[in-house]
Amino acid sequence: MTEYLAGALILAGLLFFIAGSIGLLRLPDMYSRLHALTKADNVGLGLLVAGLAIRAGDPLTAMKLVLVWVLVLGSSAVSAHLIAQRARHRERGAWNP
Amino acid sequence: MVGFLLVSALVLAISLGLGLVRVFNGPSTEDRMLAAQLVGTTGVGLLLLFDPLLGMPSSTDVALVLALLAAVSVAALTRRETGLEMDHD
Amino acid sequence: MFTEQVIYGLAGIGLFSLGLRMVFSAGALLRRVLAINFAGAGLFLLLIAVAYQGTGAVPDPVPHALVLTGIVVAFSATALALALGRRLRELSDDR
Amino acid sequence: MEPIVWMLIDMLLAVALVALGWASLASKDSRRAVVLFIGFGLLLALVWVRLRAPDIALAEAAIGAGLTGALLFSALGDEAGASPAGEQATAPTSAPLWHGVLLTVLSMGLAIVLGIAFVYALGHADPARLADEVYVNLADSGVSNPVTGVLLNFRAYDTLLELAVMLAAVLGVLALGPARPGYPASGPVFLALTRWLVPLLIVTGGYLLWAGAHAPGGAFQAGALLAAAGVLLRLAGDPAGGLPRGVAFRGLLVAGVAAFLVVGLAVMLAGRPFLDYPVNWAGSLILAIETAATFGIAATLVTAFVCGRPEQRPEKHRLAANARVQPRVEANGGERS
Repeated sequence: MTEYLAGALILAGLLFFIAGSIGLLRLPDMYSRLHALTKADNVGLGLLVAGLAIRAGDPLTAMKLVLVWVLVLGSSAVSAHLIAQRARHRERGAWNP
Repeated sequence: MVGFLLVSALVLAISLGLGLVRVFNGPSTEDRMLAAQLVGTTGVGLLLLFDPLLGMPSSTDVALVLALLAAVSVAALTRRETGLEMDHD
Repeated sequence: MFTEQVIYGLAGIGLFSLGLRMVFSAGALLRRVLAINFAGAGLFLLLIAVAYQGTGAVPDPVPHALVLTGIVVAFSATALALALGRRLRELSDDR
Repeated sequence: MEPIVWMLIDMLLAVALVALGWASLASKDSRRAVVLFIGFGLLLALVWVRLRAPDIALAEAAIGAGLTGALLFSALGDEAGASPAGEQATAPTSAPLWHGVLLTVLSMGLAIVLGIAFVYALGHADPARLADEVYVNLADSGVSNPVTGVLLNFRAYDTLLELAVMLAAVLGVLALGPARPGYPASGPVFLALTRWLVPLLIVTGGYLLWAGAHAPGGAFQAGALLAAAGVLLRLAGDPAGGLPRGVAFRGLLVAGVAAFLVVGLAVMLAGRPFLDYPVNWAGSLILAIETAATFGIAATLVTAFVCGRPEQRPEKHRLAANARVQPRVEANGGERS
């Protein structure tokens, strides 16, 4: 039973990864690509981590996997912010609220 | 199950290859760096699959290090040293 | 002989020759520093492909140790090359 | 079925590696070249795991994919926004065409010869390998990770000299002039990430240092992670990147080489050859050397990124460093990039 659950989660994760990559290739401009893929690949990794954690069945490994996911979430959110800021800065000058 | 994981790894590798196309094509540096981020995340996923596939628990450690370092190069790209142009406000 | 060994070994040789070719080309300093790094990475890949003994066996740890220190030394050498380039630019700006 | 799927994955990764190298070296735009190099480092880390070299993969993930990218991007700043003019200023006058053609032919010939030699050598491998020596003697080395055993025991001379090479490189960097200017204090978003990542990097570095005795890890990987923490601190506004100043800085730089020499000479006092540890002591001595080397390597790598001595900083930067402790977002007009 857990095997199937893990498999289904991993499969769903793969779909998100593929969706992210296709979005990266197909979407028209940088901001929409940023919007789409920072969600897609993080959800994809989350589902993959969930599937692998269930499969491993060992709480220590599961915790390490979740830690990897949380780190990727944080880094990718900040990276997306920095990249969008740089692009905006280049296009319209410094931002002074 | 191992066969399923292996095919999953192939799918992730293909997804990674698709992401690389955007790294090649850009057009802007931001586009490339964004795509490199996706390649990094996909690479982390691939490493997590390598752990059970190759029987190497240290593969997850490598994924952890990649995740820890993911933001460093993006930050180095986007932050500018004082005294350089673009920094005068 | 394993398939992956051959694939990655040949890729390493390709990268090594490519990097070596570009080191000697007339280009910006940064490009040549990158070329040395690619050539080095290709050589590392070749070494580790030779050390590989298949999925079920332990590989030869001696090349692993060499490459491990090589990566760290390559970073330091890259930093030195870039610092030299920076100094060179400062000197030519002064003139 | 399984071997074919693995072969497809391997082919994909290998082709991507060569394509990234090619495209990076062929690009006119320096930023493109650097981003492609970062992608290359990421893929290489995967390949190291695939080839059962997790020790190298850890170092590559930290250095190849992270620190080198940061170093190259900071050097790009010198080229004034990497303008084409800056590129041409450093490029010598173009060589004659036959020059390039000859080089290409020569390097392709080299690749073919090496390729044939490689495949031939794989088919005629000598069954007696140095690796067997390592595994036979590993029990006496004080550690159970063979790579650490080679680095810190069987070939400790090599590692000592490699640390000396790193030290020489960074002394060269120090001799070449003042440090690069620091970065302005960062905005709240990046600062928040730094506050999370720096402690985690230190903890993970400590874990890898400790694990290095029996699992993949060790001084080089731990040092690279500590260095990444320093690089993050510098990017967030601390011009010294967490490095101390004065005597403490110099002490850290030479820590690895010094620990090696002290241990090597101490075992000589006990009547043994240089760096030939007594079996009972080997584990502790290796851990002691590795701990010192971790700090030494980290300091060396951060100094290479700072590109100079950390104490040389104008007053302006001191303010930025204070802002790190108490982020003054209003005073800085928000996040600046």
